[in-house]
Amino acid sequence: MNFEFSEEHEDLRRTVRQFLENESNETAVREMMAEENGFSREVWARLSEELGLAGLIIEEKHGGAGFGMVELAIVMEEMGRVLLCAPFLSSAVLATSAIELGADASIQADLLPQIASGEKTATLAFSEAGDPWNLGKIEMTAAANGDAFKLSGQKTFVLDGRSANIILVAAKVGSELTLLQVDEDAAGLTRESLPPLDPTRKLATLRFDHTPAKRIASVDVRGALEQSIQRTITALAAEQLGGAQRCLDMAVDYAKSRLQFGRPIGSYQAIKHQCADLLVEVELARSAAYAAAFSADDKGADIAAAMAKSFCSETYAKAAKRNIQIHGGMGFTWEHPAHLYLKRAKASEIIFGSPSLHREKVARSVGISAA
Amino acid sequence: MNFEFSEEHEDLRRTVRQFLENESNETAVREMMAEENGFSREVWARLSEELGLAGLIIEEKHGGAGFGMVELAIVMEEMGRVLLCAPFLSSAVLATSAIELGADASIQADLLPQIASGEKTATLAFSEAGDPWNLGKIEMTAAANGDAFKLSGQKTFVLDGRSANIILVAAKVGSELTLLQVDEDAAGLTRESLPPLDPTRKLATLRFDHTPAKRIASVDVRGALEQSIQRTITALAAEQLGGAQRCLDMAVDYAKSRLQFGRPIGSYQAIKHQCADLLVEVELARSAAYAAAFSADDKGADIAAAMAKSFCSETYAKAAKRNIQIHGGMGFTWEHPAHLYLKRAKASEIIFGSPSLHREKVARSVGISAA
Amino acid sequence: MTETEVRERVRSLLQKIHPDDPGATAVDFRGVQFDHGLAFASYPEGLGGLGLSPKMQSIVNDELQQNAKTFYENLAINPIGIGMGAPVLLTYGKDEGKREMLRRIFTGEDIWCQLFSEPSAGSDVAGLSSRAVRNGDDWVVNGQKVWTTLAHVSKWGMLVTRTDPDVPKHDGLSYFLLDMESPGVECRPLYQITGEAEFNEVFLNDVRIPHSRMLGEEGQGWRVAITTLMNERSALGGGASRKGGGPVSLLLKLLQESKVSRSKVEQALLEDRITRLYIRAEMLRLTTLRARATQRSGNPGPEGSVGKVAQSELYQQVWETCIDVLGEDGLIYELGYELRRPGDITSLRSGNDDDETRRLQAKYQLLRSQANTIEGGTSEIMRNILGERVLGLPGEPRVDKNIAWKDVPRG
Amino acid sequence: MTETEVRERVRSLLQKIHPDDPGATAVDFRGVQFDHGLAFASYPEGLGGLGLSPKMQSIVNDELQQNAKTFYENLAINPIGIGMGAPVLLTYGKDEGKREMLRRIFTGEDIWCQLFSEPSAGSDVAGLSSRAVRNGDDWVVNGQKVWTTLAHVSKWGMLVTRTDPDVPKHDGLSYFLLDMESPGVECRPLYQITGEAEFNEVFLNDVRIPHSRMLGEEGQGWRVAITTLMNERSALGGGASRKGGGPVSLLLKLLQESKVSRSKVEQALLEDRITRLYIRAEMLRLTTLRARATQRSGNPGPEGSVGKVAQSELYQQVWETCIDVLGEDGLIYELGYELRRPGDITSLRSGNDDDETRRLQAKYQLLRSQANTIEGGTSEIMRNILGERVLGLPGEPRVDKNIAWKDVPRG
Repeated sequence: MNFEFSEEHEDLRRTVRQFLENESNETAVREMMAEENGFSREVWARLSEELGLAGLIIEEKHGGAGFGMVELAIVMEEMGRVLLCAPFLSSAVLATSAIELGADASIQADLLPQIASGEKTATLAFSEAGDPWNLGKIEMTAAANGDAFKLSGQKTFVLDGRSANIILVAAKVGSELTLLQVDEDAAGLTRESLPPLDPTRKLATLRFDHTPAKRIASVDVRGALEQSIQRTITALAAEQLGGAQRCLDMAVDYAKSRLQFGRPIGSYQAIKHQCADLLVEVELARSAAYAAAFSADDKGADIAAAMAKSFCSETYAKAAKRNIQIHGGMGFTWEHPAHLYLKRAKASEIIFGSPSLHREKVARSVGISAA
Repeated sequence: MNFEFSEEHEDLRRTVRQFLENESNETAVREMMAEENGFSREVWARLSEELGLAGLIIEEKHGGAGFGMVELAIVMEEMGRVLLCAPFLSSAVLATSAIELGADASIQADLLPQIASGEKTATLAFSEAGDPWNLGKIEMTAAANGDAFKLSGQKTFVLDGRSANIILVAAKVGSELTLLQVDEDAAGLTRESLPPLDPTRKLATLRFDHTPAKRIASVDVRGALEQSIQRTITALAAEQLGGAQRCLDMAVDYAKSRLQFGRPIGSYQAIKHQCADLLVEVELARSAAYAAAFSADDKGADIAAAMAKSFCSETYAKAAKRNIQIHGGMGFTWEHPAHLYLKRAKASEIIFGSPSLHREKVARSVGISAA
Repeated sequence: MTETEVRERVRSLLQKIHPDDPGATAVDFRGVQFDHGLAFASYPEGLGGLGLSPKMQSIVNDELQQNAKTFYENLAINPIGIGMGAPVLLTYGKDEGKREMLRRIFTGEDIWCQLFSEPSAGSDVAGLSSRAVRNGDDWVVNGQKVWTTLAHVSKWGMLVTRTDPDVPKHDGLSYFLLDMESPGVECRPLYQITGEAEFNEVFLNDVRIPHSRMLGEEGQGWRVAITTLMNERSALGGGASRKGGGPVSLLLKLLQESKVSRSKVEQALLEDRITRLYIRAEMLRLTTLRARATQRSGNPGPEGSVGKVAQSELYQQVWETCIDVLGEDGLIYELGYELRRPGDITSLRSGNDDDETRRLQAKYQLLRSQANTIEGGTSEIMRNILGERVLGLPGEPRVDKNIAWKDVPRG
Repeated sequence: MTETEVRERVRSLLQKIHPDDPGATAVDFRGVQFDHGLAFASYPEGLGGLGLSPKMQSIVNDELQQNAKTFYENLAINPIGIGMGAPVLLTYGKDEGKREMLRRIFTGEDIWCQLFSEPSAGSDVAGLSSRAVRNGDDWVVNGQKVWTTLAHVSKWGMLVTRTDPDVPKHDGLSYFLLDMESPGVECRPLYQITGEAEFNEVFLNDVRIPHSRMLGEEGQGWRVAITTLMNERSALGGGASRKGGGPVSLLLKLLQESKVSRSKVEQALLEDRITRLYIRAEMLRLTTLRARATQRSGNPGPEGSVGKVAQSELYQQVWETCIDVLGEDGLIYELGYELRRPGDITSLRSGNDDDETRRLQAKYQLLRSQANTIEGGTSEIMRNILGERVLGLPGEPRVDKNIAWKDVPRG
């Protein structure tokens, strides 16, 4: 496997980092996370216009930057580092992929430019209570209504579900899984924010009551949505890596400057070795995240994504906890940002399925357990 | 639960420790472990005559000391500390219990005095290949032969199976599980030593080919044998505790005296905290082992035994490995005794069932998993 | 006095005033309890006690619980005052007013807090940099304290501060009783990971304390403080809960109530993890019992010291496992992060009655328990203590010994 | 020289002498390979090389493997001589005889060993206490070395010993080439946990070494040794095995072959543990690949340093899991503990062909792998290195700096 980032990749990383260090500093994060929709339309616009991030993986013909999973991983890693509050994962990754891979060409031509420009944000509502990450368990059925459809029921854990302008819904038509689009102000649609464990990423429950919907995919989208989720998981793993690395950096910086008993706490093996262990985990997680991104178009990409999600989830949670521990009392105050990383880490671990769920996928694929 | 040892208990411990420090020092252990039968008849005789250990839990009317599980735990802990090479677990615990709990009264009156005096050693052969610790999976059937029986087949992992004078066999007669006795020199009996992972405790495979056997239990012994194994496990947990504590002691002593970079390695947190962690584990294991012993006659004794076996097994293995690590290069030489404890620890972890097997028993009893 | 006589005395107290009587407030009842010498049974007569053996207090409490529905937990009334203030006052307090102060501690009229920790002195409490300078009959104090529970409602603060920066760090400290209503004392809530402020920052600006409020001699503050800290650690070390009690029982219930869809492998993994935690909790409970037994026998072993480190780490794992049992529900945090003083949320800590409370408690504790391995001595410091004081391993080379405090690097 | 030219040169070598030819011994073939400058491609012409970039050697090896069935692994021929002896000789060796020594290293005619470790100097290699005293043109050495692989078959030993005890410990060491056949050199097998003696103790009694055999200057032994040790650590840090290779693949096969009766829970637990190990091994493999990529880019990151600590601990867990897969079979150790030199057993290390070999290998490695976290730098020392050199955390206060070696406490 080739793991080398090109000079262009490094440029992208530098540009994104610089932008985020200005626009998503701690003050901005705290401000955004206190708001119900959890992001600034203005920053989103600049991020789209100046950096082209809203359309990062959208084809150029649809107004995007036309980048692939490696660039996406770089961007997500940087976003994870600073806990950017923005609908990037929902709009620029998950919904974008669903449209690109599942929606009809005319719809793509209509929606993708709006997303790429940053003018509108999109989300995909697919999770239902009970077994939310399993596309096979979707029960919501779209009732035909002439050329149009009507939706009734409930979707939950919808990323940025309250703020999204373009709402895509995965629902069944007969035995087929399809994609439908619902207007923001459609009749019978209620969008309720969920109080999130991770205040830097907003979730909502969407309720539909005979809500008019437009079918936007002529063929079954099960495979397309599975691949969209796989991309999202791969991107999320890179984000987790960025967060974990930041936790390690914070811990190491603190360990160098904090003195107890007359010397830096990082000179004590109890602290030093915790940092060293974390370094090992973060470097392994880096391999996991990069491998998933670099191999996203290869055979076995699903397994690489599953390995990355499970490994990066556990590494991030460990890094976030260790960072708090190394900061001592300061680490569990509200005013110190360490807790924000813990909350992000735990929520990212849960969303799209637990580490053990993803390990089971790996176990089946390499013959550890029966398929 | 009362956890207090009496003055008599402490006396017993002191006496046993003193005896073992002389008779089971490292030189003696290395000498015995190199022998096929793995123990000294002479030391066994003294241990029986001077300390009454061979009959420790045998009733006084049968020539024993009439002690209970608490005293047995004390003795086993001391034996584990020095890796005594002797058929104590097989003869004085497992076979003794099987006879006391399962055999007919006349047989008890015949056999127990011979065991208590140290004149003869006994073992119970119950394990069969496939699922060795499960009494429900015993398939060997005793064929009636007039008043007597004949045995054919194989028992394996028999503790001290090659050296034992009194051989008890668990086999089926019809649907009943029963106990039979086989003479040392019975026709068709072959006893083959297994090369043991733990050279300080010998195992054998016993093959029977139409071997004459005497039935010594008139009723089904399934319950009796289960209780005998439970006692054995409880005793084994105390032995594991003794071994684990000894590993901790060795590690701490070494850490105090070994200097690197001009100071004792125990002054480094990397070593100090490993020792501290081990102390925590050993103290928890102590509670596990003592609780099983103190509650051996109470309801829930089976669960206490299962908890003790699983917890003490893992603690001992961890202690043995840490001890090697703290000793550095010296720790994995043949000449240093650290490896003997690792081998004992691993073998004790496996015999009578893995920690996870015992945890499953606990899980069912407290309602964590369906019964 | 025999156990029977003690029980007899409790019953005569209850004839005089009964806690279940709606007219008798906690202050009323506990005041009379104090006057009967049944507040701190081991203290001298007249100071809330009867000069009995310390374990007689558990007889008193047992008799009270048997004969009344209302039972006041010291932990709820005045945890620091009763747990740490009273013993220090007893040992070092001046005679005048001592009785009245002890009484008001016990009744809860005067809440106490502990002003030890400072931003620059976490594990290294002796590195304190707040300063007291003598001025006539007073000392004038400047500096900042943190992690002070209850400071915002306290009447008295146990203050350790530096009175001499020119001697090694342990030697230049003194111990004061600070009237928290003094001018220059400012309390600010210190919000935590949950949004609650259990603690305060206390700023001291030219605060004057009469010299007569110094406990112990000048420069002996460390010795006085050590007594207090030891009491704190044993308090946090955790009492023995009943078999199958505590967070693990909540975890078991959550598992039994769980409707999360999971594969057989996930279910098996969860069950084994939970069984491990169950066994470990049980071993910890038994270890505490053993510690009590060896303490009774006058031959205390290492069992007590392992409690803090083992329990704090175990509980963190338990709460994390709870979240794994909750599955996707863990994404939602119904309690919210509004910045506030602990109120309803805190009550979750002991609640364990219905599945809704259990869910919320698990989520709250996932966050709150991060502090378990820090407060009252970090796990790193506790392992040093286990290694050095229990196992006798040598200490690290010290760079801060025998030099003036002002010359020790700090930050 | 271009890659094509290098390949061309290898083919011309093979026309002269071919390793598959039954008449050509390893010594014969590798001698000619050396003379062609294809032994150490980066070394100067005449010393086994052609002055090429170091990576050209992998081109040479690739071309050799493509064109012959017989391929001699340096690790099998003369691991220490080729891995560590040759580089040191190249840098510090005197001209006379250097070519011949390098050639005999490469052919395996002279096996080399490393005489660094001593009983009192484990992690602290600079604490060595063996002594060399100058006597005319010779040095007379006394002391004891341990952990010396291959000493019993070696012609040359790389010896680091103390020539001046009155300066701080790093400064008083010198580096010698010791003829292992010298009088006073005594090798004893050092038996390990498995009963095998992979290592030796080497006793030096009044051993004379000509001054001309000193490499580097007097007192510079530490600097010379450091080069050697770095080569050792990177060697032990583990090459990137192929995907799904190594111990984990053995573990997977053992699981698939297992006929042990186990409950569903036990099976699920084992599967998840093995999956974790599989993933971790894969991440480690990828991390090694990343390390190579960043090294190529001339911008090496921390990926390389994590290898040793992560791999040694991973492999220990893998072997332990193998034993758990074997179940009760783990009670039996067919290989026995007879004290002996490594022979058949060692060959198990690479064997992975049939279920019987796998079983035996797992059992052997359960024991042997205990050394993984000790040899070549303990995990504790490796974590110090990661913490200090990679993360830049400060070192511990040192009590052994700037004082004469003889005054440093040791033992």
